[in-house]
Amino acid sequence: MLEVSNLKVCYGQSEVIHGLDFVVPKNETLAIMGRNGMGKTTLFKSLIGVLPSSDGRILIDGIDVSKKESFQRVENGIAYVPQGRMIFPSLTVQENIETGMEVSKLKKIPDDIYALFPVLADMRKRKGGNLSGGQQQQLAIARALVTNPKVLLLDEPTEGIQPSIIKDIANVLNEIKKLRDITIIVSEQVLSFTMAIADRIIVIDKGSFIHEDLREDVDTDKIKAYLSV
Amino acid sequence: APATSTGQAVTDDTVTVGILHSLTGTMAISETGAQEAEKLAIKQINESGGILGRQIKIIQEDGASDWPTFAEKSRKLLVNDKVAAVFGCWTSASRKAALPVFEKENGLLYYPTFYEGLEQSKNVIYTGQEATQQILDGLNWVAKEKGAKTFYLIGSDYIWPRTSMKIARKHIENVLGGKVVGEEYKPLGDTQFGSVINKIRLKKPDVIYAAVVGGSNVAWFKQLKAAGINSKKQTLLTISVTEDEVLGIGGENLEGFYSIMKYFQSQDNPNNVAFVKAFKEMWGDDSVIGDVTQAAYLGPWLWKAAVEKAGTFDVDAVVKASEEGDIELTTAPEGYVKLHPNHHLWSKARVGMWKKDGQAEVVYTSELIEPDPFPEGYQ
Amino acid sequence: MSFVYEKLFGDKKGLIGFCILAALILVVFPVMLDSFRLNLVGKYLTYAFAAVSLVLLWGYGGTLSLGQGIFFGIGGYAMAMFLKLEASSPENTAIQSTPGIPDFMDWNQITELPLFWMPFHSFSFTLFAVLVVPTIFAYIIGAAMFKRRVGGVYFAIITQVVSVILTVLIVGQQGLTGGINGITDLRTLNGWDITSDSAKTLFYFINCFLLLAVIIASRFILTSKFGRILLAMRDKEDRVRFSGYDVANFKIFIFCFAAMISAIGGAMFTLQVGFMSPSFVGIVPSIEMVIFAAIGGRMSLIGAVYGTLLINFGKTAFSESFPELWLFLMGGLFIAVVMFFPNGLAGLWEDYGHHLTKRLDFIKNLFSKSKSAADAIELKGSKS
Amino acid sequence: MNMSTNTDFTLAIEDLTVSFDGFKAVDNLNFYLDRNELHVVIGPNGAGKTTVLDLICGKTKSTSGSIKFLNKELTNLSEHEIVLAGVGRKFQTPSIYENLSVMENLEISYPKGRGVFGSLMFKHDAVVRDKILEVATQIMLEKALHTEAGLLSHGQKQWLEIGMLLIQDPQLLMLDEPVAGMSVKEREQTAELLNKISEGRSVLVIEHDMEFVARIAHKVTVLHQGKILASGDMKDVQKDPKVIEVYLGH
Amino acid sequence: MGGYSYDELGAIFAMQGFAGISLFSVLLLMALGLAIIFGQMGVINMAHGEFMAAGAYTTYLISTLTETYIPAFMPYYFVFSIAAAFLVAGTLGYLAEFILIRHLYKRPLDTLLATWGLSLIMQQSYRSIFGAREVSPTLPEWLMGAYPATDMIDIPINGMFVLGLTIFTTLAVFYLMFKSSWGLRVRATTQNRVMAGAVGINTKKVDRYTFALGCGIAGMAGAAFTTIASTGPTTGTLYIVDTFMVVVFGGAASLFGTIASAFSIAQAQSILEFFISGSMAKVFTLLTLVIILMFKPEGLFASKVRR
Ligand SMILES: Nc1ncnc2c1ncn2[C@@H]1O[C@H](COP(=O)(O)OP(=O)(O)OP(=O)(O)O)[C@@H](O)[C@H]1O
Ligand SMILES: Nc1ncnc2c1ncn2[C@@H]1O[C@H](COP(=O)(O)OP(=O)(O)OP(=O)(O)O)[C@@H](O)[C@H]1O
Ligand SMILES: NC(N)=O
Ligand SMILES: [Mg+2]
Ligand SMILES: [Mg+2]
Repeated sequence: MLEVSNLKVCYGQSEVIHGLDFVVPKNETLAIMGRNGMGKTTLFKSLIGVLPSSDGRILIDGIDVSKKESFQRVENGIAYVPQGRMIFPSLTVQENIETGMEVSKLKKIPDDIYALFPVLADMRKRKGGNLSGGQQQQLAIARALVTNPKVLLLDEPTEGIQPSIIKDIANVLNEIKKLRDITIIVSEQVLSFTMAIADRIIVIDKGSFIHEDLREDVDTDKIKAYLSV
Repeated sequence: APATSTGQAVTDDTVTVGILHSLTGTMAISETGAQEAEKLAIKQINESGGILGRQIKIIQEDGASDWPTFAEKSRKLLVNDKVAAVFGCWTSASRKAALPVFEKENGLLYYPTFYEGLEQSKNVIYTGQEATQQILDGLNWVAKEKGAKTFYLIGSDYIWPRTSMKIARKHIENVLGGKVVGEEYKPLGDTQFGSVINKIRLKKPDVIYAAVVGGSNVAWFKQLKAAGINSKKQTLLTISVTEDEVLGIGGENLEGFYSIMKYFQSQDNPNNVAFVKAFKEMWGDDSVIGDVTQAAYLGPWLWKAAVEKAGTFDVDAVVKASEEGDIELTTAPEGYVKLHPNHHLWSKARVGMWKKDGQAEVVYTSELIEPDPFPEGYQ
Repeated sequence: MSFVYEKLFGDKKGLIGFCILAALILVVFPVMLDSFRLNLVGKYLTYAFAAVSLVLLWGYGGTLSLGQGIFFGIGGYAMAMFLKLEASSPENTAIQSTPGIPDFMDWNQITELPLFWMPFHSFSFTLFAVLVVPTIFAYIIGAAMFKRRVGGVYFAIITQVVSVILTVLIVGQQGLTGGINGITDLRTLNGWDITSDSAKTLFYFINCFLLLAVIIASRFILTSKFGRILLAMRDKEDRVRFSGYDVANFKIFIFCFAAMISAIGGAMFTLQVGFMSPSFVGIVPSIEMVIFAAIGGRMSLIGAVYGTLLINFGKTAFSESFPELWLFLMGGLFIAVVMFFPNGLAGLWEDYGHHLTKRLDFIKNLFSKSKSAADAIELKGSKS
Repeated sequence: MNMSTNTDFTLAIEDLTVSFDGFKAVDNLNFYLDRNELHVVIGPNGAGKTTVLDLICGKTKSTSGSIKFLNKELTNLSEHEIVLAGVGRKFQTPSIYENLSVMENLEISYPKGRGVFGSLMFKHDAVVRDKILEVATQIMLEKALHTEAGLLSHGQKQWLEIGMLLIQDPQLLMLDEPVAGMSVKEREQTAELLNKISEGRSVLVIEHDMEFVARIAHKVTVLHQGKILASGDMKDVQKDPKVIEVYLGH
Repeated sequence: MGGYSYDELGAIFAMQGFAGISLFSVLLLMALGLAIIFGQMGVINMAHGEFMAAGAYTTYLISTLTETYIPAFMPYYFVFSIAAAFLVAGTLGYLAEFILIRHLYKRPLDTLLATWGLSLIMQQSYRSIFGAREVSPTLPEWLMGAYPATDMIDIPINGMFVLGLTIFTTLAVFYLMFKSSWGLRVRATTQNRVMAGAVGINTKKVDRYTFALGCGIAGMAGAAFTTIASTGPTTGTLYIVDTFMVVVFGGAASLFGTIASAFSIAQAQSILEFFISGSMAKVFTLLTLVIILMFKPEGLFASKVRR
């Protein structure tokens, strides 16, 4: 599980994330929603450690990782699917997935990954950079899943993915949550996808949380209103 | 006290000179010995009372293997430091770059390297041999001793090897009645001689005549050996290997090949024994002395002789004294040298056969040869 | 007025910087230095042409050339050929087997002046050649490479290879070029002794004016839309293409322009130093020119001049004081600048100059308070 | 089924094929686009949509086939010539000059001073300024004119790129997933924008967001494995079982 | 070719083949280290030649020590000195990465300047420690001669030794970079350092060891080259341009390209040199290279990735 307290992030002088506090227990999926430029990506980057946080604590299963390098955070169980894919373009698809297996010590790519993204199996030997946009996005998700994370961060994971696969991804995330002890945090713009996976929804605005709802209580119109201020 | 010339760095008890060699860059390899020898000579002169009662002070500059830097530093030594003489330069290119400065500022340069000739400046004393003094006797010697008729010429691609080869070819064809079966130049610093060696095999020359310089030399000899070409099968005569180069090449790779120089460290005469001893005392037991090093050592002594004859440090007077043809050094390690009015030295040519320990055995010594920087019939 | 001013000097800080540089090289140096040192500075300033050209080509254009020495050399050689012919009058060369041709040709058994040397009897042709030959040469290389979209490190290595080719050719064809010795012993220009102190001083000032003119011309390019396109190309070349620009043409132009200014530097070098040699065409000087630009701050035209001066002063001073160890100091200097001042000297000036302009702004604001609405979206001057 | 070579279409793609090491990403494609038409191309990931745009704008060279734009063959033109002919394209991942300000991004896209000497003499006068301001307002970035483009959020970058195309005023505008990463509200705004700008030119859009597609499309084409699977208006296509099978999901 | 017998021509043909192959192995061995440091990591390491020199000096040092203290070991020391050269140059590389290079990954062109500075410092260190003159280790007898295959064909043993070492090193590098999981980490890191960290790769460690490995291989090359050339403070500068050329011409990120490039440059140079002068052979080889690069702008074996 993930505990974050008083997290602040700055780009140079300007503070973009203003002291966030939140806790996500095991087996919960938290969706973070917000308009463009409100700090979702920034928040994720600081959780995985590619952006330094200027203040605050990040605990994974009680272990403070806020001073650690990102590879150590991954070792402690975070996995990250960045916005904009960021796959390794000149590695083959298979090698791309294998980079995620350095941590989990898996020997072979699990079959269920290829079952979820059949296209990746077909294109195993192709260079990652030659895939189409949506294929790359699928690859990035696969790469994160093979690390066997305790906390999975997904920054707009459905961007550029075809509707049928979005549905599959939603099913898989729900499945994983049932099978493993996992915490999922996802930032999303597509409300339908969010509603399909999230247990709880938080709206972020200008680097602060302004609204929080459990899925059961979500009033879609209200959320929509928050998102279009 | 004798008159001092105005404008020079001369006080009542000191006189300042410059040393200008490459301490850095590719040429430092060759020039280190020269500047060591010059410092030794100056130290010895100072210990024996200096010149005209003055101790010599040295300002050293680094030419950095870069010709324009030689020009810049020459100007600095002459204009800023007003030195009475400069001992320096090694490559012809650096001399050519510095020469106009010496002529403009009326300085005096003692240049130690064997070189291509075709030059005679009022402001330079050439203490090394010009091409004819080095080349002709060597060729005569192999023609006679080894019965050589066919020659393969190989050198680095720049002016000194090319000019030397030009003279060699004329001599081989016109005087010795021999034949040049190949002539080859490799870029400076090149380390691949495989193809050339194959060509040489194909031509089967009686003599390989070589003027490869610097680091290339090492590759050249190691690869010759590796190709199975050694002194048992093949005569090789080079004009560009001295004890300095042997250090890098390794005596085992040169064994039995010949160099033609005017000086070898192994020369057995009292002058040289004393010189070698003093040099090693100053610069360490491991140090070796090559032809240019010895020629550089002559510089300060020749200057001392000329200054004392002129009674002044004034450049014009010193040059004039030098041009009278009667300045000689009986104490020269190479034996005996005399300064010719054309600013070059009378010297002997010697053929040395290299031994495994990196020393050469002198197998031939010529008569004293008159320097002739503009040789008739060889241009 | 303000248009022209912006075009030529950039923002206010640019103008101040320019004036300080002009004052330094035109007044301070000539007053403070003796003729030997002034001539040295003059020599350094000829390298500054190449450094400035690299600011355009590399700093803004994003195209690193490791062969600016090629053009510096061609310019220098063109000038040297003219001066050498003048120095090789039949009277001066009477002792040669063929009087009237350069001495090195005579040593190489050449008996007739080669055809391509002939036009260099004319001074006006020589000036023309200094400017045009390198430009054409750059055009050929540039068109061949940029049209084929050779870029980045590939281009850098190719320029390096070309400079090796040229060096090998010059050294190998010594009968035509003077070989490794270069073309030496140049003494007069149309009968006027260029080795005299007065000639050197005059050349120094000509050199300074040319350098300042080149900086202004470069400023003009950089502040125009062309300059922004250069930056855009460095950032995302493909996008520029898809905005309708023929990217290759822009690169060719800036490469040619850079070649031309480097060549001016080369020609001024020959005039001030009195010889030209293949060691300027080679790789080491070419890399050093890049270092001058980098030390100055690769985005700053004026910084390039200071970078050149600093490194060369350093070289001279270190090597005079520590002839045996000065390379440690030079190496350390490069590393220190890269590590601690990633934006070079210009980075320092950014910080310091900031205070200076603020003060000026304050004074100016006392007099005029109005700020038009149009000002609000007026383009910010580029970063030099 | 060879059509006459001269057509009234803005864009006529005929028998277009491209293969990468034997893999046919676009396979014998025929496709036509009218003036004033806003046409959306959908299809599974890897269907070849982006590749088609790459072919039109000259980024990728076709293996065979022809692309005619206003009766001008594009397949042998270079990228900038295609732009000059009137084609503008937005990339799937926003492609802007991150180190330049929004203003400078737009200025560079302004269709004047595109030659070497033209750009040297280009004057940033009131006309240019007004145009930039106008486009910036359209893309809701008028307050961010002096912001460095790299600092914009993902959605803002998308808009900026659209703005860079608008200022060129192209006859054919091609947008690859323009609303990816945008929030609901922004999608709506973008849809409005697209509806507005499709007047007087042809627009080709690639999108996966069906709501958005429904809102803008005049006509929809479904691409699958480099071939056209279905084509028509949105309602029909959405009901097509083949489309549901390979693309929409059940 | 008038005047020569078939035997002679055949022999020359064979020998010429060896000349080309030995130049090939030299070029490739030089380039392997740089193919990792520059080709994979993107660091423009102008001090690469100096790392080679470090290996050469290590060999010299070990040769001298062996000769003085355990002369009986002389026939064998060379093999150990190659390992030592690898370790010494690798350690120097490790330190250089730690002190210098790691701060510059975001500014790859600055690595050119910093490593140029580094190369000056290293050269001067060699000069201060070993003197300005060239040195040469005493090589074991077995390495130096030629193996007379026929009475006309002599096969240079040092050339074969370098070839063997080159093949071994190339295979090792290939395995390490493309077949091992460590290689996967290296390639991921060099393509996207930030993202590699975010999938759990210790990028700092990878960078440091990769750089050290590249330098170590340079050191091995330096040790091997003592059999064919000399060692001096500026030895490295002789190699650096050719080395970059080989790597770039091959297509920077492709090991196979590096091999092909070394092979074609070597063959062109050695065949041409047989017919025209060394200088002109060099000019033509280089010119051909420029022209080929014009048509293959990203090198012989550019990796084809969609942009
Ligand atoms: N490198 C940077 N330097 C300075 N500011 C930045 C930088 N990157 C992002 N920002 C600013 O930080 C804010 C938050 O950006 P972020 O990318 O986190 O937004 P987001 O919520 O992920 O938006 P989107 O939905 O568009 O992806 C924005 O205002 C952006 O301008
Ligand atoms: N250079 C290339 N080399 C190999 N395969 C390629 C190359 N470019 C594209 N492909 C393949 O061609 C197919 C079509 O790719 P394209 O990017 O056009 O898909 P798309 O329809 O845009 O998909 P998406 O909706 O995911 O963006 C993909 O399977 C991709 O892997
Ligand atoms: N004078 C010489 N050897 O360059
Ligand atoms: Mg985001
Ligand atoms: Mg696509």
